[in-house]
Amino acid sequence: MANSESGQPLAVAPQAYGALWRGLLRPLRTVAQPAAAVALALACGAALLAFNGYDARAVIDVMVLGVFQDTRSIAEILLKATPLILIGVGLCVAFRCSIWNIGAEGQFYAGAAAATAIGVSFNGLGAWLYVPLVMLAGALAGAAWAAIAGLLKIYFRASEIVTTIMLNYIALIMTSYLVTGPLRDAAAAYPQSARLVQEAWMPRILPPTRLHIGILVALVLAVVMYVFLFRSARGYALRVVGISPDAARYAGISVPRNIMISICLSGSMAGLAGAFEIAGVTRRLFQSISPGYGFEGIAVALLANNNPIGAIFSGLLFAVLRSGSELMQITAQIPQVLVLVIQGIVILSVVGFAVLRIPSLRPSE
Amino acid sequence: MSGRQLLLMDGIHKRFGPLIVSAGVTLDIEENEIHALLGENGAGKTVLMSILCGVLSPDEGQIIFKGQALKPGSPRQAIKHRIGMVHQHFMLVPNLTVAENYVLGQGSPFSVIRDMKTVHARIVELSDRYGLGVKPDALISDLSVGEQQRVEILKVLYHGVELLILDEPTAVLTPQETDRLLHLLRRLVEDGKTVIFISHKLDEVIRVSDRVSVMRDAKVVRTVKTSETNARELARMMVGRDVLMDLPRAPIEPGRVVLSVEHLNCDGESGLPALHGVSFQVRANEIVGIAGVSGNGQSELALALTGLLPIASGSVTLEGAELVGRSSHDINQMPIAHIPEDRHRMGIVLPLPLTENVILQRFDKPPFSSRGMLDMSEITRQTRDLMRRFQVKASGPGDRIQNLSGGNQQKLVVGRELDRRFDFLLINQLTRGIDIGATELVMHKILEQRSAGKAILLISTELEELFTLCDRILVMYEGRLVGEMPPDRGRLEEIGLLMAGKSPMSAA
Amino acid sequence: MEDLASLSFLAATIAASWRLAAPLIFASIGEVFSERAGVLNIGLEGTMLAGAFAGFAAAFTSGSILFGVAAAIAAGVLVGLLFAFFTITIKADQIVVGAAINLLGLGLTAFLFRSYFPSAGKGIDIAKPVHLPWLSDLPFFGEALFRQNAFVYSTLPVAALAVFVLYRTSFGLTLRAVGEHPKAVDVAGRSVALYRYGAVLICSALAALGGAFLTLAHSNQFVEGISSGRGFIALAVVVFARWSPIGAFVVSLLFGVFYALQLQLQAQPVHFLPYQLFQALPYLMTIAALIFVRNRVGTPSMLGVAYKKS
Amino acid sequence: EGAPFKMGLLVPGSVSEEGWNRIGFNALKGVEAELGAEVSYVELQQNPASFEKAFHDFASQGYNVILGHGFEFQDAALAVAPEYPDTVFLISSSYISEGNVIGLNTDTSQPFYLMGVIAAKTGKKAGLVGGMEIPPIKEAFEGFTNGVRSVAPDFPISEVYIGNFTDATATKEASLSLISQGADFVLPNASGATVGGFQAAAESGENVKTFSIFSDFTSVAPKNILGLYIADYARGVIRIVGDIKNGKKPTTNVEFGLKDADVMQFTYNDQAANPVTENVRKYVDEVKAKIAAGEIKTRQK
Ligand SMILES: Nc1ncnc2c1ncn2[C@@H]1O[C@H](COP(=O)(O)OP(=O)(O)OP(=O)(O)O)[C@@H](O)[C@H]1O
Ligand SMILES: Nc1ncnc2c1ncn2[C@@H]1O[C@H](COP(=O)(O)OP(=O)(O)OP(=O)(O)O)[C@@H](O)[C@H]1O
Ligand SMILES: [Mg+2]
Ligand SMILES: [Mg+2]
Repeated sequence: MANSESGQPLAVAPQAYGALWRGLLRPLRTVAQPAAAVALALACGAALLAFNGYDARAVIDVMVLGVFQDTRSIAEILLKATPLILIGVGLCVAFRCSIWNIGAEGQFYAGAAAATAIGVSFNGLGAWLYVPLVMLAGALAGAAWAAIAGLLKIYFRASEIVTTIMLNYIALIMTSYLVTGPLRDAAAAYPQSARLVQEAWMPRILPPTRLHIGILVALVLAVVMYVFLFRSARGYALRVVGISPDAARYAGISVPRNIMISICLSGSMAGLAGAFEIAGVTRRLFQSISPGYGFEGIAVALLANNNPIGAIFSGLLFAVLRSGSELMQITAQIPQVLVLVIQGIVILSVVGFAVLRIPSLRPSE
Repeated sequence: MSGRQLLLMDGIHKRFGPLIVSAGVTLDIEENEIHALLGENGAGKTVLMSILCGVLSPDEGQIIFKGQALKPGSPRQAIKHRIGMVHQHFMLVPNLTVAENYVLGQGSPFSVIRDMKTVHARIVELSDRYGLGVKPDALISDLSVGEQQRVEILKVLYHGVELLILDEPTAVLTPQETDRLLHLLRRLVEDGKTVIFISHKLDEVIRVSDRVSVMRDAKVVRTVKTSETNARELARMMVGRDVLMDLPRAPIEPGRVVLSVEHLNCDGESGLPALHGVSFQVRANEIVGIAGVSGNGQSELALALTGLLPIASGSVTLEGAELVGRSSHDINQMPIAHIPEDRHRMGIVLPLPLTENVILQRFDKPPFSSRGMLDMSEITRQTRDLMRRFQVKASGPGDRIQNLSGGNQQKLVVGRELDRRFDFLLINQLTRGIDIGATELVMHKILEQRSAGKAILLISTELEELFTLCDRILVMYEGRLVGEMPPDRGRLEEIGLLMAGKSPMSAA
Repeated sequence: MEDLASLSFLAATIAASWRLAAPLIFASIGEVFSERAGVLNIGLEGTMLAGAFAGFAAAFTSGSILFGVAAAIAAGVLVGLLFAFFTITIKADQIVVGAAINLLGLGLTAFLFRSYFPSAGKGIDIAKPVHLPWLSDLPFFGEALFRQNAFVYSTLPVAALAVFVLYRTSFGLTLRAVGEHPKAVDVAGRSVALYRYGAVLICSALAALGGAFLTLAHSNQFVEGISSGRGFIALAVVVFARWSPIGAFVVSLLFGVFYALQLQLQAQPVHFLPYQLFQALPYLMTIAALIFVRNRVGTPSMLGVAYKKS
Repeated sequence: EGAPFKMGLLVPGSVSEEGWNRIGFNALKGVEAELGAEVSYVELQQNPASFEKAFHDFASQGYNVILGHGFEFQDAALAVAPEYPDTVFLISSSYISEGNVIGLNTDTSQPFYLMGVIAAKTGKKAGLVGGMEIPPIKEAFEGFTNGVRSVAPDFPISEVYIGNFTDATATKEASLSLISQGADFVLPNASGATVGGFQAAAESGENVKTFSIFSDFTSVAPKNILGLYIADYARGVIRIVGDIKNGKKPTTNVEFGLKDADVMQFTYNDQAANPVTENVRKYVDEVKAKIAAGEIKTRQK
């Protein structure tokens, strides 16, 4: 997953044995490294538990056996992974263009709010039309919310790091306004929107679990974004802008245009994730619809070395950790916050291992 | 030259991954000499000098300075022994003043900076003594390249050196500046110092040095007394074959007007006016040179012609089509090619492989891409081909371009640009930093383009290059064209005066 | 709405602004050091939490605020060492490691808080307002400026010291050079890595102090996630302040003003606007301010880039 | 019938904070201690997407009672409940009664009504600091306002929301800002961040009055806290869960109020600088009796 070479299509002519060797070794390495990193992180987590008087074996029990115990558990992991993968993949695109979009959380909220607004508004539309419409609404709203930061950067040179952080807060506050105001379900005591019209619900793909088509869309988009970034002309232009805006200008590649493309793409993915969360899982908008998916998505992308295919795996990994932590709390009363610690250690050990083993991963000057 | 040994670098080995850049180099330097170091691009000169001043540590070998072994890989140690280096890429911090750059790394890290007055005074004194004209409170980022060069040299003097290393110090200087520098070096030797001088310009080497060491393939192949050799022989030692020092330029009558520039005015990146009413034409089958000290508007001219700098007024037509008002994207679609001045900033994308640098402007056009997708095997094939034709030394088309020596990077850029479809070729510094073998190659390629009917504008600070290639030379000073000359070496003096802003008439 | 214009309203707002700004001032001045040396430390949030928790835990068990401050600084230094080891020694991506630090900070403090302070209902005695003779009794300024606790006052000397260190010492000069042209520093015989370690440790220690302010000098308890995004705001402050310590002080204050103002405005008895509008005010104002001060310069050019010696 | 009786708890935040989540946790611990049940809990950080799964996790492991501590769990419980007809799903602060999903409600507006009465009788201006604008908070504030109005219709009341439940610093600053605008009775209600409000009162002198809610905060502001409203939700939950254990599943939703003296304790703090006078106490007792008897409505329903 953390393999920079896959990020750069080096079509070196195949020397038969070398290629074969690489073909075998590289996947092995890409799997072995994160696996070792995760094992190390879990061991650290277990040590932390043991040191503080908890039953450390629970970590192993839950993480290794518990989370995959039945179809439902697996479906729930995929369900959790959906927003993480979508946001992570989108952020890969932004980060490759050196756009430090910290605002996926806000874009997720924007997408969720728009999907809700559309999803409660029509009747008798038919799922075949309504479902894509809701997805589109989420993606567009996410892109639009991100575009604000893009435009501020282009026209006022305002750092997107700052503006996206601010826009996160504003999106959260706006959602709070929407569910206590315009979108509020009058019948409910809780500040929440009305339930989405049933035709707008994301079709489930593994009944009776809640798993819906979102995961498939996320996987497809990850592949599409990989091809876009590393195999398409436009993706190449975007990466050049990310590495050297001066060289881009020299080559006639429009820097503002690519800034907008990358930030809007990442925003639309986060917005889409928000739409899926609403139309696929909660069916309503709440004030706190995201438990920090947008921030976790940053880690997902970075852990994947900004490679969309890698983001699939890091997204899944984070989902497993989250699921496991809930289960750990239920079965062994281990504070769920431990998952954050484990996630942190996973990231550190992944970058640690990566730097130890692949010299080319070392950031260059 | 005293004949006593000052420095011995013995059996230095250094490799970067699989690449051997020093293969048991032995170099001995005598006290009080100017020792020139010659070699092709990538021969390992800079690496060797970096090892000497502790910036890189060798894998093997030892450095003996005044009979004492130096601890390898320690810049402090080198500084303590008064070994100072003026690097090919300047080691000046742009957001600090000259004086602040000089005190950088001096004294205890926890000391309070008090005595800036004394520092200023010493800088002024030294600057006056060697006639360098360095102002202590100037911000580095406000200085021209030539000025920065002098600031660098003075920095080393300020710190007090016994052994001064200069890595291609003349690459960006005017003839007058170069003369001054060479004089300065002689004065330093008279003052008891020793100099190692790296250059690709054989005439300078012949003029100033006492001895010459030639590097080839990561080794010092020979050391000779300068008085016992000549340029032709040195070139042969470097390249391993005879080098044509003077390229034959077929007499061709210039054809139609390809590029026409009229009353061009534009502002520089700082917002101050940089070009004032510049007018000239370039015809087919013609190479027009623009001479001038760097910082007199040449960079702005090149950027303006390619749409990278907004034009305030005036007109630029290419084959009759107006360029003013078009974006750089549009201008890229026109029959124009551009070899930029600062390849690290513009010409190449350092972390990307050669393949992805070759397609920089044409990535979205056939044969590099079809229906929006890059054709990687075609790109690789073309890159290999280009590497072969322009003798680019790299481990393969997938090598990151940052791993190439400057000369090889330049050859790739030249090759890439010449492969584009163009009628007008804009060159800003063709041979900066490239060795004589490569210089011969690229000059040859440029002359081929001239014969093929292309119109070429060559901006250069290198008069030798202009004399060799151009049909006529325009001189630029403070954003104006101040004169036109035929490429006649006999009128070097005149051109030099024009470049310095003096009218040859009044000077005469 | 007449009391909006009254002097006591103004005085209270100024006093609140300074208090609200204090944690931001510590953290953002710390970040100025780190970023000036070319290290982008987005782990401020996690570091602040570490400081908030360590300060609370130490003060709770020892009963001494000074001990709490020392513990917070120690925690900050530890977090800083971790961050520095990964970003400077191992040369891992700074943003990745910063993200990990944030996760670790939030997770570890919450985990330890639960494990060892299951019901800390009591809390600690926080730093008391310092009564300055004469000054505190001034009619308007007394209330606005001079009835703060030592933590709040200390933001002034901290900012002054930061300016002094950064612009008047050899250390500061080298630090600024490290963020612009590390190789030049290397060639000058100074260790780039060492200076970056120094900068990161200063950054983390100050951020931890900012966090400790929350538990030791403002509310008397640790609450999970008590920094509530202040670490991210501090990052924004640094950019807005153009990497200057004085700027960081002023911009933090500005942010404090916006925040204090929104609380005051919300509390006005007659308004027909949704309260969320007031909550959004600080963030909207920050964006507006960015638009007005367009065309910024001063980003350390090697920000976020690891330095490789060879 | 050898299987142990098991109860699970879902909370929307951290049980380590004094406040709403702790109340649920205490109930769980009470059930464990008094009914000998096997108990477990999970914290869900206000994230609706994870609610259903948590219910499933408990129910599929054979838990008899699952308490979703907060109305936000209602939807998820309704979705899961039909699959587990033998499990009872209790939902805090909900009025639901659908099959095996039963709402439990503590009418917080009742004690807050009393606080409103006290505020109006003893002060000049009241300030309320809420976490987020959610029903339990709004209901409480509505009760407070109605209490104030029953005594002094023109008594000024300001409300501020800090927008989260973690930023104790914001609660404190909001309270200080209310005090600076003349409020002499401030009442924070922001779960984990509540404590900041008491801190603000303590720092603002003895004339600022407040009331300790849900837990005992008197040590933070001993001079300012006029009294305590302690919610012993645990007692109520233990009662209901005990019934369930004995096979008596409630058939309608349950509402606790001032009538349940074991659940809602309303007492005074005599250490306060300006303790509530006997006269006022007597008046409050009368109101309390009327509320318990259902004669006074503390809020609209
Ligand atoms: N700035 C522009 N001005 C005029 N035409 C343009 C401009 N940008 C693109 N086009 C035209 O639109 C077509 C769309 O292609 P494409 O999207 O690759 O544009 P591009 O500018 O090359 O994109 P990028 O900026 O990503 O390189 C181009 O082939 C070109 O003909
Ligand atoms: N940091 C590095 N990593 C990898 N390879 C390097 C590095 N620095 C230099 N090289 C390689 O070492 C070789 C020698 O480089 P060096 O810069 O010493 O050449 P040079 O003789 O100075 O050439 P030029 O005349 O172009 O300056 C080149 O092939 C270069 O690509
Ligand atoms: Mg293009
Ligand atoms: Mg060199």
